[in-house]
Amino acid sequence: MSDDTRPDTDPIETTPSRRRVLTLGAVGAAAVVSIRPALAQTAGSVLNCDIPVPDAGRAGSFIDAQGKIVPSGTKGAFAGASRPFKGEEVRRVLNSGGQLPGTDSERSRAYVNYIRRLQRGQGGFTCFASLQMPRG
Amino acid sequence: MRRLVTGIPHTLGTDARLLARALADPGRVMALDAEGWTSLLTIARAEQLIGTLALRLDGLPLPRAVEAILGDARAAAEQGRRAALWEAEMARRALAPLGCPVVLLKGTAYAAAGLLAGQGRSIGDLDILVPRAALDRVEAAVLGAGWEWVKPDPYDDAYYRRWMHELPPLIHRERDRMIDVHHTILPLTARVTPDPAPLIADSVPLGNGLRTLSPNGMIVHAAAHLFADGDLAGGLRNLWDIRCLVEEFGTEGLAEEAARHGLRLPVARALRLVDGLFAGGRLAGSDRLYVRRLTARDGWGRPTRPATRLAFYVRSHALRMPPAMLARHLWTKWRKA
Amino acid sequence: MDDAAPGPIYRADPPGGLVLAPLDAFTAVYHRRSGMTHLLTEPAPQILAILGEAGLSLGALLDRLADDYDLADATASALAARLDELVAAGLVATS
Amino acid sequence: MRHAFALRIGPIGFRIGSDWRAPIDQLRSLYRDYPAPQDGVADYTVRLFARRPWRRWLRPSVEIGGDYMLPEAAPLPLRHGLLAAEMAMNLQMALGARRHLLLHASAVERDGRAVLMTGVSGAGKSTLATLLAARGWRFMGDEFALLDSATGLLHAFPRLISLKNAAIPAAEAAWPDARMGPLMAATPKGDIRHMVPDARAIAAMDRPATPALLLFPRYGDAAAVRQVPPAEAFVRMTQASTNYVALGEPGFTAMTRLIADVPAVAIDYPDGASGVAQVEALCAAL
Repeated sequence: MSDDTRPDTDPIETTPSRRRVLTLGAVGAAAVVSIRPALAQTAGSVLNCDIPVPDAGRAGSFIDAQGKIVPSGTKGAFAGASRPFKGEEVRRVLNSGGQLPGTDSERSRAYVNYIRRLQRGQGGFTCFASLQMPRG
Repeated sequence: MRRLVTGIPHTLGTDARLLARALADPGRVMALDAEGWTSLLTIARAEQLIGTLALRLDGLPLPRAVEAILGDARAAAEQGRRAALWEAEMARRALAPLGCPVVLLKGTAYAAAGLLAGQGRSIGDLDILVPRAALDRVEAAVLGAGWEWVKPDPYDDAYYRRWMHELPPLIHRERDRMIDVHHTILPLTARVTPDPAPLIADSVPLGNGLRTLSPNGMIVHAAAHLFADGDLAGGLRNLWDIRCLVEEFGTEGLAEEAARHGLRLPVARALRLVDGLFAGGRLAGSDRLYVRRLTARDGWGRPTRPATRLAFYVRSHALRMPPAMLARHLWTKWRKA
Repeated sequence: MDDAAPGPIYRADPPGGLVLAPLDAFTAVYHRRSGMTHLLTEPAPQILAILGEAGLSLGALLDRLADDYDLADATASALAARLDELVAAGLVATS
Repeated sequence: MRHAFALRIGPIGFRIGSDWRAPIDQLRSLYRDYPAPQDGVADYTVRLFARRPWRRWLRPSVEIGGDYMLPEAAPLPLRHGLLAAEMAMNLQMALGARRHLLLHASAVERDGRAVLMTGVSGAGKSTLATLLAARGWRFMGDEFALLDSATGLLHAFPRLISLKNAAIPAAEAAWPDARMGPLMAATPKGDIRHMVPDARAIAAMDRPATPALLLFPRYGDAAAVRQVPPAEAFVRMTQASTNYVALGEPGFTAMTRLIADVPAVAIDYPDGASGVAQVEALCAAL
């Protein structure tokens, strides 16, 4: 450390008048939040869209409870959905819970986990992204 | 308002030739009426050349509505350029510790080098070329810097690694931008397999730690990309790139460079098509088919000439793979679709 | 990146590279080079201001901050975590 | 294309082409009081088309296309063709707009000052805007508001009002003279009926206004008012904008100026009348 060049050396001065207190922060607390593109709330007005589970490129694969794609027949995983879900159906489940149509709660949870993990370039991603919106 | 082709003077054409001529000879747009302008702008958007058109027409006295639309396109192109160069910079930061050459390709390279071909050009993914020997380290570095695989699919992955000229596509988890890491410029399955080593050896430093191909290398790559790496979708933009590169650098030594990579014919054809579409040159034989395909777009932005399009689609796959593998590939894709 | 000496030099864009709009506890920052917007809380804006003048090592930056401010928690690990965030966002580069 | 229509809504011109006559006839009728695009050149082209030729007649299915498209857009049956056209026009705006900062918000104006209302679907921004319009406010739009980054002014975008489910009979009762589109039952978004904005909204659509209040309404709970801190308002508005990131620095300038100049308030309101009273009280106190 450098030599002490602080103007206030009196230990009684606990609230220095000219110097600001700065907290570097606990490790893990974010000081940077980046603004990302949003199709946001406009979804309903611009898009009537489908989310296949899984997407066409991986049809036939199973979805495990975490939403990961696993080989067909994997124990404890679920076969894909027989039809794509409508954006509105997914939106309802994301916002207020409940189940995707034609599924029980565990299967619905697995499918929703899959949908949440969608990345750009995968079928259904744009639709899913368009459903994302801040709550409140 | 039954057919909206009536407002276009015959000299400008009723397909994407309208766009080609406006790009090559901006003064000719002064003859357009409202319907002609609408067609031109729609075709330019569909061919991803609206930003390029906007820069070509900058300064001409235009109808106010057109000026506003092209002003938006110029601003969008500028922001796109900024984002593309930033993506290149972030890749540079990730790869700098490796010390291997990183060569920018296509749109990002044109923009980074300040070339005519980069003016207003829409730029999608970041394409970089690295030495094949460095590929594993490059892969590890980009994965460590926030890029992730787009498709965790074993068939696609094996296919890419075995046959393609690049890593499977990666996307950055924060910035949502894709990067294509090439180790050569054509698929290993293609009939011609250009040698990437001299391309990298001849590459030119940009001064910021990144590189571009040499001028002739860029033209050869653009021609290879136009004819061998796709079904000519978006081909008009690629051909415009070549036209600008040739205008800026000339063609000295180009034939030799093309021959070195086994790409003499595609490069020669590209030059003929540039002359035919953008300089009024006369075309003959199969070149006319190529122009039919490249300009297959109507004033509503719709793709036209489905038979021509299909023929080029099949041809593109046939070029990329031996017949048995093509059948296997199409079969696998079809079964999954 | 190794925290041990000598360690990397951290640099930020010069002052003209950022447009700042203080909001409340957050500051909105437009980063001209990337075209991206970030919301920052302290100490990120203070770090950027110092690193925009000259590149510094982690230790030198900590000293500089201690010169300018009363640090509630002057630990290298806390500062390194902040720098990692700024590096990931592209606001700070290392060399 | 076989059938076509062009119009201007606020500063934005559209050209809509269709393989079928019906959607174009409906658009032509509902938008009859709207002007043509400036200089006859539309900002955006929209296409309503059949994916396969026989789909024009056999279970006709309307694909949505245009200058800007999303790969996962699902087709709609022909009886929902007007909805397809409206969605396609919105999509062009959401993906293509670069002249203004595009805010997914409803807006009303009085004395040159605008109230911007934004929130999730069902928050009631559209209902509040139409109720305020019935009380003498000028309706500027219920879907998108366009903020000019150079001037800070808000431009109107008074497209057809898209009424949903229970809002349909309510609007029919409140505006018996309003011109309505066909009732489209059981669309993916429920029952939909379009209403033409009042004549004053259309006549004044080229007149911008100064933003005066940023409102985040939420329907359902007891009346409450909460000041929204600037950073929260900033983030919510960037998420309510489809082109904030794409605009770059002009977007940043427009957004920070809006947040700095205009108070941001979240309100809960139990019913329309209370909501209107809350908004008017907030405006009176400005």
